[in-house]
Amino acid sequence: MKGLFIISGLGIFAMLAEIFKGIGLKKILYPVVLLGILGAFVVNITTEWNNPMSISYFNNMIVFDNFALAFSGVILATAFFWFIFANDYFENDTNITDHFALVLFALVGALMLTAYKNMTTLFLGIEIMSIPLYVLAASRKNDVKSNEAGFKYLILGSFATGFLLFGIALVYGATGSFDLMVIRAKISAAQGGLPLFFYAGVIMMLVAMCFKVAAAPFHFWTPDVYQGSPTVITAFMSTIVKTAAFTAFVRLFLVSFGGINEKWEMVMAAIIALSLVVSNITAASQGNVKRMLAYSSISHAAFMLMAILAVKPGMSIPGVLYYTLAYSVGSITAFSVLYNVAKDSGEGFEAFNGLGKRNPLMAFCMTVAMLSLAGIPVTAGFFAKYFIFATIMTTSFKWLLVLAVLTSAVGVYYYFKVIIAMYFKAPEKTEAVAIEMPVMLVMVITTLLT
Amino acid sequence: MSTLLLNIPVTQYLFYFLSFVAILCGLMVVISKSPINSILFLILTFFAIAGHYLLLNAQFLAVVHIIVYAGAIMVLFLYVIMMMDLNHDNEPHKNAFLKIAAVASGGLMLLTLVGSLKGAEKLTAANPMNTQVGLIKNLGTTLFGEFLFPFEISSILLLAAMVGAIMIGKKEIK
Amino acid sequence: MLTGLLIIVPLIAAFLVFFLKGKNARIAALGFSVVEFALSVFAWYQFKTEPGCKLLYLDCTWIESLGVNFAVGIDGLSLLMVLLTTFLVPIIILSSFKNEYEKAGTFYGLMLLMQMALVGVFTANDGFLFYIFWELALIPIYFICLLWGGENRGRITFKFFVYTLFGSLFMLVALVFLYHHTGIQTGIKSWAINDLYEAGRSLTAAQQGYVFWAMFLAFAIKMPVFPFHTWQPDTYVTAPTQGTMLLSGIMLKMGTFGLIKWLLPVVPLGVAAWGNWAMILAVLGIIYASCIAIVQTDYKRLIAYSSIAHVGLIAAGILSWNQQGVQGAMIQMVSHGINVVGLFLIADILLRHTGTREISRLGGIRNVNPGFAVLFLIVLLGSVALPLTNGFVGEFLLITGVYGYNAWIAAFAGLTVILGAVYMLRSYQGIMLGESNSVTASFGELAPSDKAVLIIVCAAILVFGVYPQPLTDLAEPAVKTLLMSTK
Amino acid sequence: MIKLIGLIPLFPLIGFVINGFFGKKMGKGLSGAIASIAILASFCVAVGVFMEVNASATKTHVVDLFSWINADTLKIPFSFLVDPLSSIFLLIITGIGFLIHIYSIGYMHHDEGFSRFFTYLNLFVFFMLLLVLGNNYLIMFVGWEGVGLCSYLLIGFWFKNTEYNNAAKKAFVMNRIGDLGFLLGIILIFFTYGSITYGDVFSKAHTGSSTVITAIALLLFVGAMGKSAQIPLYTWLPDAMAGPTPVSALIHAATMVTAGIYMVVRSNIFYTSSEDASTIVAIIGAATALMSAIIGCVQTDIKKVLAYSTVSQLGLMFLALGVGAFSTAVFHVTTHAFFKALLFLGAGSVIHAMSGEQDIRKMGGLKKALPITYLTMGLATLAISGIFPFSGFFSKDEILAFAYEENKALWFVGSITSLLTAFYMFRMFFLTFHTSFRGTEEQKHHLHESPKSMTIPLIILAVLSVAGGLLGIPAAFHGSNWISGYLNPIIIHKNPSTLSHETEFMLMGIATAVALVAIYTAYNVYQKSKVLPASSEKEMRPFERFAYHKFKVDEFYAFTITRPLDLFSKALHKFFDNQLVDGFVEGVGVVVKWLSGVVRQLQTGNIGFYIFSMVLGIVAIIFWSILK
Amino acid sequence: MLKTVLLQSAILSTPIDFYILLSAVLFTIGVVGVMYRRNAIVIFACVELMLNAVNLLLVAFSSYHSDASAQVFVFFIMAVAAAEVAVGLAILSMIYRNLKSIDIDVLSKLKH
Repeated sequence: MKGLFIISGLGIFAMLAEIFKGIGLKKILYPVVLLGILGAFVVNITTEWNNPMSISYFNNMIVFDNFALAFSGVILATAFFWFIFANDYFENDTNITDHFALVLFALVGALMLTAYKNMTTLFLGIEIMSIPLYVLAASRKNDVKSNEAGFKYLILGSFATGFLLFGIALVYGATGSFDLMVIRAKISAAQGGLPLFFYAGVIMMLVAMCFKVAAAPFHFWTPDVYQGSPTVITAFMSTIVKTAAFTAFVRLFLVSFGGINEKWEMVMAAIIALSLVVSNITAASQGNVKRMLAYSSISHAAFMLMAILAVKPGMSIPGVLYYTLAYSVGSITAFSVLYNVAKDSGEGFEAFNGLGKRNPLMAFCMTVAMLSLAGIPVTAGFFAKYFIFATIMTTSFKWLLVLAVLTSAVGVYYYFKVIIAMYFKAPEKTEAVAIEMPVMLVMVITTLLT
Repeated sequence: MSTLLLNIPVTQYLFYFLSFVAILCGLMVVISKSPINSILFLILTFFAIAGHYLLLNAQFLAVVHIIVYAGAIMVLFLYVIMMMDLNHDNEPHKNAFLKIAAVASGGLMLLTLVGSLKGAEKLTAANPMNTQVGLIKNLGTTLFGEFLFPFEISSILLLAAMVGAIMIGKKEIK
Repeated sequence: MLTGLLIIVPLIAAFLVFFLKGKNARIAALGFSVVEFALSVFAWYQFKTEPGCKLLYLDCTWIESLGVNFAVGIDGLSLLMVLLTTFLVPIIILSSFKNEYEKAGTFYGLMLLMQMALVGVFTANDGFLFYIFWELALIPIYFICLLWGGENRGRITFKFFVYTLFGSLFMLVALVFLYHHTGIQTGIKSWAINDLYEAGRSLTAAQQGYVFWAMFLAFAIKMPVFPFHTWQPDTYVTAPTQGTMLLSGIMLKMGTFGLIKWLLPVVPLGVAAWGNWAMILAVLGIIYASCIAIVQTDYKRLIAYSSIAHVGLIAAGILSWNQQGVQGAMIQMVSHGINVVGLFLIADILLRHTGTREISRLGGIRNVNPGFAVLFLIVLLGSVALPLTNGFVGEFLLITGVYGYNAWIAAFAGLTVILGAVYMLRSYQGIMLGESNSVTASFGELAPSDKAVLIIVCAAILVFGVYPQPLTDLAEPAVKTLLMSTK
Repeated sequence: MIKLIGLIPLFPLIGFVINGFFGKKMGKGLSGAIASIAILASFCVAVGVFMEVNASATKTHVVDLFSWINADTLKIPFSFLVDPLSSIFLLIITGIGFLIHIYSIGYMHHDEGFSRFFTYLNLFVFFMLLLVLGNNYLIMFVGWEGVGLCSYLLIGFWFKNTEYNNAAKKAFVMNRIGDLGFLLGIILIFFTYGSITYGDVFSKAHTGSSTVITAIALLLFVGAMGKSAQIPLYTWLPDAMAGPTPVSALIHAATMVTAGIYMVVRSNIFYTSSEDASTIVAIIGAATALMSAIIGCVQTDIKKVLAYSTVSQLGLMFLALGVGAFSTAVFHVTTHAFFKALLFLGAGSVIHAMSGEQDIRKMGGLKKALPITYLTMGLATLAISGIFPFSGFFSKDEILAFAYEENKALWFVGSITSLLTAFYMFRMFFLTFHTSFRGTEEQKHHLHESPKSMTIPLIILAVLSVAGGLLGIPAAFHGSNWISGYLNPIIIHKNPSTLSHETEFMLMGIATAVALVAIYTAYNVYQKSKVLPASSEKEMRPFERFAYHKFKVDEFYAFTITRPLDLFSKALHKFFDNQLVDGFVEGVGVVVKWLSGVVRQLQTGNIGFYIFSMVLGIVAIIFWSILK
Repeated sequence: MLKTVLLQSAILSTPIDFYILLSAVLFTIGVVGVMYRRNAIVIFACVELMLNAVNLLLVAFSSYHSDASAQVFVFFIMAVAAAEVAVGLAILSMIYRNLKSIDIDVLSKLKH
C-alpha cells in the first residue's frame, strides 16, 4: 500500500518537476525516481510482508497480501532495471517529465492490479495502466509507425475494455456485488444455481484478460504495437505490463472464479494451444527482432496461462511468480541489447550480425537472454518452464505439455537465429558497439544465479 | 387497481419506445455516412439511455450522463471533427467482404449473446426493494464510503489522461 | 565429496581459462585436465579399496522446492565413463596443439565446461540433476561447433542443436512424469534415482511404453541410432576436430550410458514390450551405416558413419540386457571412445598436411611417412576389432550378448565384422597405400603433439586388447548388480 | 619343458618387436639373423616339448597365463594347450618357418622392405603359434585373425601396386566372412556348453542335440572354408600369390591355410557326431579338389599353378576330414607342407633366376642353369604326384583308402584329382626345366643358380618330402602308422578301418598307375612334341578359356555380391539417407517455415480485421463453452 | 405519489432480461460499428456506444438489486470513457497532422 502511495507521489512529483524546472527539480528527477522505486520496494517488503493487520484497505477495495507484495516486488524490481537501461532514452527526449509521469502512473496501475480485491479497482487499475501506455506507445510524434501503434493499442484496448465491463456487469448482475470475496462466496453458495449469463460474463472477462496478456486469438495487436512503439516502451509493455496483467488474471481466476473452473478450463486450454502454435510458428519467419520478441511474449503468455489452467494455487501462483520474474529479466536484457544495437543499425536480425566481435560482452548477455527465453537449462527460463511442466503434469491436460514441447523446439529456432547472427554472420559494421553496461551484467548475473 | 391497470402499460410503453429509439439511433450511428450525423445520432441514443436511467429511478445518474456524455464528450467529438473538417461523407467504402463479414459476425454475436444471456429467472435480488438508491444521498454515501479509494485513485487516471493528452498535443520542439 | 571435486575442478578451470590467451590457455587447459585425470584415478583407487566409501558420494539438497538434490556418486559404471572422459579430454586438448584457434581461451574454456557437464551426466544420481547436466553438455559443444566449425556451420550446428534438444525435451517430460509417480506410499516426491526406478516399475505397461519411447528418443538421437542419425555426419564433418572428438568420443556415450542407467532399469515392462523394436532399429543402423560408409569419399564422413555403426552395436548389446551384452557395451564404449579419437585425429592430420580428406585424392602416404602408416594401421585395426586390440573384447561380448537375445539378430549384427573390414581397409588403402601423388608427396613428418597422442591411443588400444582386466573388473560387478536389481 | 611353452610364441614376438622398432637401423644381415634365430629358438623349444609329450603318459598339458575376458559365466583365460596335435603343428610351423626364414634372407636380399618383411614374418609365426597353442576357441580365433592380418600385410607387401593391395584386401575380407561364421560358432558353443575351453566342451560335446551340433560343426567349417580356401571362399588364395614367394610358401601352402584343417581336427568330435556336417565337409572338399585341379591344368603362371594345386590338396584334406580320417588329414598336412613348401621355394628360385618372370611359357630348359632347384623340385613333383615311395604317396593313398571305404564316388573324385595333379605338376615341370629356353636374351645371360641360403632349405625340404612318408607307413607295409597312433588320444574314431590289405594294395596300384599315365601324357605333350600352352586366350578352346578364367567365379562374385552391394550402398546414401531420412528432418523445418509464411499473412495490420477475428473468437468461445 | 408508483412499477413491470437484451443489442451495434466503419472518430463513437450499453446494464441491475454500487461504478466508467476519448482524440489529431487522414485503412503500415 505504502509502495503504491510512494509511486503515485513520484508521478505527481515528476509532473510538477516540469513546472518548477527553475529550481532544478528536473536535474534530480532521475535519481529521485530510482530511489523512490527502490524505497517503495523496500517499504513493501519490510513493513507489510506477512503482516495480517495491514492487509486490507478501504473496505476490501485493495489488499496487500503476500501475493500482491510478491508480484509488486517483481514489478518494482523490473521497473528499477527498466529505468536504469532506459535512462538515455529519457535524456534525449524533450519532455522528459511527462514521460516520467506517465510511466509512473502506469506503474501505479500495475501495482493496483497486483492488489485489487474488487472489480472496480481491477477496472481502474487496468485503465490507469493502459491509458498512459496508449500515449507512450504513440509518443514518437513524427513517426507514423509509432502513432499507428498507439492508435491500434487504444482502439483495441478500449474495445477489450468494453468486453471486460460487459462481463463485470453480468457477473455483478448475477451476484449483486463487485467484491471478489463476495462473488466467490456466492458461487460456492449457489452450487451452479447461478443464471446462465453469469458464465457468459465470466467468459467475457476471460476474453478481455486474454486480450490484455495477449493470447491468441486476441493477440493481433501485440506484434504491431510492440514493433511500432519506442523500444523502451515495448520493453515496459512486455515485462511490467504483462506481469501486472497476469497477476490480475491469476487473482481473478484462481480466487474468484476458481470454483467454476470446469466452465472455463476447456476454453483456456484451447486458447493456450492456439497461442502456442500461432506465436511460435509465426515468429519463425520474422525479420524484425522486436516483432519476434512480441511473438515470443505471446508464447510465454501461453505458458503462464497453463499455470492458471491447472487451478492449483499451491503450485500455480509460485509458478507464475517465478515465470514472470524469469521472463521479465530475460526480456529486459534482450530489449536493452536490442535498444543499444538498434540505435545504429536497425531492428532486423542483420543488425546483430557479428555482434560477437563488435561487443562480446553484449553478445554474451544477449545469448544468455535468448537461452533463458528459449528455456535451456540452467537459465532461469528453464526452471520457469519446468515449474509449468510440473504443474500441468498433475492435471488432465498432459497433451498441452506435448504441444508445448514441440512448439518450444520451434521456438529455439528463432531465438537461435539471433545467436547465430551474432557469432556466425559477418558484421556489416566493424566498429565496436561501445556502451557501458553495468545493468547488463546485473541482468546476466540474475539470469545465471537462478 | 385501475391505476395499476392504467399505469403498468405506461412504463412498458415508455420502455419499448425508448428502447426502439436507442436501437434505431444506434444503427443510424453505424450506417449514416457523415461523421457528424453519426455523432448526432449517438447523442440521441444517449438521451434515450438517459430516459431508461430515469425509468430505473437513477435520476442523478441520468443527469450526469447527459452532462458528461452529450455535454462534454460528444461536444469534444464534434469539435475535433470540425477542426479537422471531416464533414464530407466521402468515406470511401471498405471492401464488401469486410462489411458483410462485420455484419455477419455481429449477427452471430448477437445470437450467441441472446442465447447465453438467459437464466434471469434464477436471479434473486440482493437487497429488498428500495427506490431510493438512485438518489444523490445514497450515491454520495456509497461513493465516499465504500468506493473512496477508487474515487481517489481515479484522480490519477484523469491526471494521466491529461498529461498524456497535453504531451501528445504539444508541438514537438525541434 | 571427491565426485563433487571432479565436477567443480573443470568448472573453475574453465572460468580461469576463459581469461587466458592463446598458448597459455592451451597449456593451462592441458594442465587442469591432467589434474582432473589424476583425481579420477584417485577415485578409481578409492573405489578399488572400498567401493561404497563416503568419499565417492555427495548428496546435498539443491533446490528445496523441487525436491532436487545435488546427488552425485561413483559406482562401477560411472567410474568407467568418468575415467574415459578424464582420460580423453587431455588427449583431445593435446591433439589441438597444432591448430591455432582464435579466442583460444574461450575454446578451451568451453571444452572444460563440457567436461564438467559430462562428468556430471555420468555421476548424477538425481533425475533432475541428470537432465540439467545433459543439456548443459549440449551448450558448450554447440558453441565450439558454431564458432570454430567449417563452412555453413550455422545451419548444420543449429540442426544438431535443435534435433538433440527436441529429443531431450521428451526425456524431460518423461522424467517429470516419473517424478510425479514417486512416493506413492511415502507421499514424498523425490528425484533420487532409486525412487525413480520404483516409480517407473510401478507404472502400468502402457505408461511404461510411453516413458520408454520418450526417453529412448532422447538417447537414440544423442547416440545416434538409425533413423535419428541425420544430424550426425554433417555435424561431425563440420565441427572442428576437437569438437568432433568430444562429440563422438564422449558425448555419444551419454546416450548409451543413459540407456543403461536411466532407461532400461526404469521401465522393464516398457522394454519388454518395445525393446525388440528398438533393438531392430539399432541393428538396422549397423548395416545401414556400414553400407553407407563403404561409399563415402570423405574420410571424416566415413568415420562418422562407421561411428553410427559401432554405436548401433553397442545399443543392441545394451538392449539385449544380459551380462555379456551390457558389459560388452561398457567396454566397447571405452574402446570406441579411444579409437574414434585416434581416427578423427588422423583425419585432422590428413587435412593439415595435405589440405584434403578426399580419399580419392590421397594415396601413398606410407611411402612418405611409414611411422604414421603404422600408427594409423593400429588404430584402424582397433576399430575393426581385430583380436588383441581393445575393439575385439567389447565387440565379442556384444555379439555374444545379442546372440543371447536372438541368434538371427546376432548373425545380422555380426555383418559389421565384415563390412567394417571392407570400408576401413578401403580407406586405408586409398589414403596410405599405392604410389604417392602430388598431394601426398610433401606429407612430411608428424608434429610431436600429434605423434604423442597417436602413440598414447595406440598403446591404449593394444594394452586393453591384450589385458582388458582393469575394464572388466570395473564393468563386471557393476553390471551384475544392475541386472540383479531388474531381474 | 612344457612349462616353457610360453616361450615358443614369445621368441617370434620378441623378434617382431626388435625388427619392428630397430629393423631399419640394424641393416639387413642382422635383422634377418635375429628373425631366423627367434624362430630357431622356438623350434628348439618345440622339439623339446614334442619329445616330452611323446614320452609322457598324459598327452594333454594346459598352461595358464592370465585371465583374459570375464563376463559372468563367460570366462576366457589366456591359456595354452599342448597335446599331440598341437605339438605336430608346432614342429611344422617352426621348422618350415625357420627354413623359409633362411631362404628369405637370400630371396629378399635386394628388397628395400627387407626388415619389414621379417617383421611381418615373425608376427605371422607368432600368431600361427597362438592359433595352434590356444586352449580355447577364442585364443584360436585370436591367432586365426592374427594370421589373417599378417597374410593381408604380406600379400600387400609391395604396397605401391594397387593390384596387390586389392588382392590383400580381398584375402582379408574373405577371411573375415569365414571368421564371422567361426565367431558365431564359438558363441553357439558357449551358449550350448557354457564354456569354450576345449576340455570342458569336448567332455560335454555328446550331450548337445544333434541339430545344434551340426550347426556348430557347420559354422566352424565356414571359418575353415575361409582360411583354407574351400569353395565358395577359395578365390582369394590364387590372388594371394601377389605376395613374395617365401610368403606363398609359408603362409599360403605350408601353414596358415592348413589352420582350417587344424581347427576341424581339433573339434573332430562335432564332426564324428554329426553325419550331415561331415558329409558336407567331404563333398565340399572333393568339389574343391576337383575344380581347382582342373583350373590348375591350364594356368600358365608358375605360382598360380602351385596355388591351385594347394587349393586342390586342401580339398583332399577336407575330403579326408569328411570321411573321418582325421589323423590322415594331419599326415597329409605334414607331407604337403614339406613338398608344397619345397615347390614354392623352388619356383621362387626359378623366378629369382628369371629375374621376376613367372610365366612358364617363357621358361624352359632351365635344368642346366639351376641344377639343384631342378633336382629338388623334381623330387617334390614326384612326391605330390603320389609316386612310391615319396611322402605324398602314403598320405594321399591313405586318404583315398578311407574315401573308398566311406563312399566310392568320393574315392573316384579323389583319384581323378590325383590324376590331374600329376598331370599339371609335370606339365609345369617339363615346361619349366626341359625343352629349350624361351625367354629373352638378357634373361638367358642372367640365369644363375640361387645362393646357398636359398638352396640349402631346398635340399633339406627335399629330403623331408622324400622321407616324410615314414611318419605314416600303413599297416599294409607292416608299418606302425606312427602318426595316427600318436594322434589317437585326441581323436574320436567313428569306426576302425576294416579295409583288407588286398583292397588297399589294389587302391595303391590304381593310384600309382593313374599317376604314371598322367605323367606319361604330360611327357608326350610337353616334352616330346613340344606343345606349348596357348600363348593368348584367342587360341584357347572354349572350355580351356573358361577354365583359364577360373570358371569366371570372381566375375560371378563381382556380379552377384560386390557390385550390387556397392550400388545398394550408393542408393542408400544418395537417395534414402540424404533424401528420405534427412529429407524428412529438414522437411519439418521447411514445413514450419512455410506455415509461418502463411500464418503471418493473418497479421494484416488492419484494425477492422483484428476486431473481426476477435469477435469471431468470442462468438466461438461463448458458443462452445455455454451453448453447447 | 404517482411518481413513486410509476417508478416502483417500472422495474417490476419490465423483467430484467429485457434490459439485458436491450444492452446486448446496443453493445452488438457498437461492436458492428467498430468493425464496419473506417472513420476513426466514428469508431470511437461506437466504442462509446458499447460502454453505454454496459452502463445501461449496470444501472438496470443496480435498481434490480437496489444497490447503489453499480451506479457508482458507472461514474467510474464515465470517467474512464472521458479519459480514453481525450487521449484518443489527441492521438487522432496527431495522426491527422502527420497523415492528413484518419482512415484506419491507411493505418496499416505495421503488418505481417
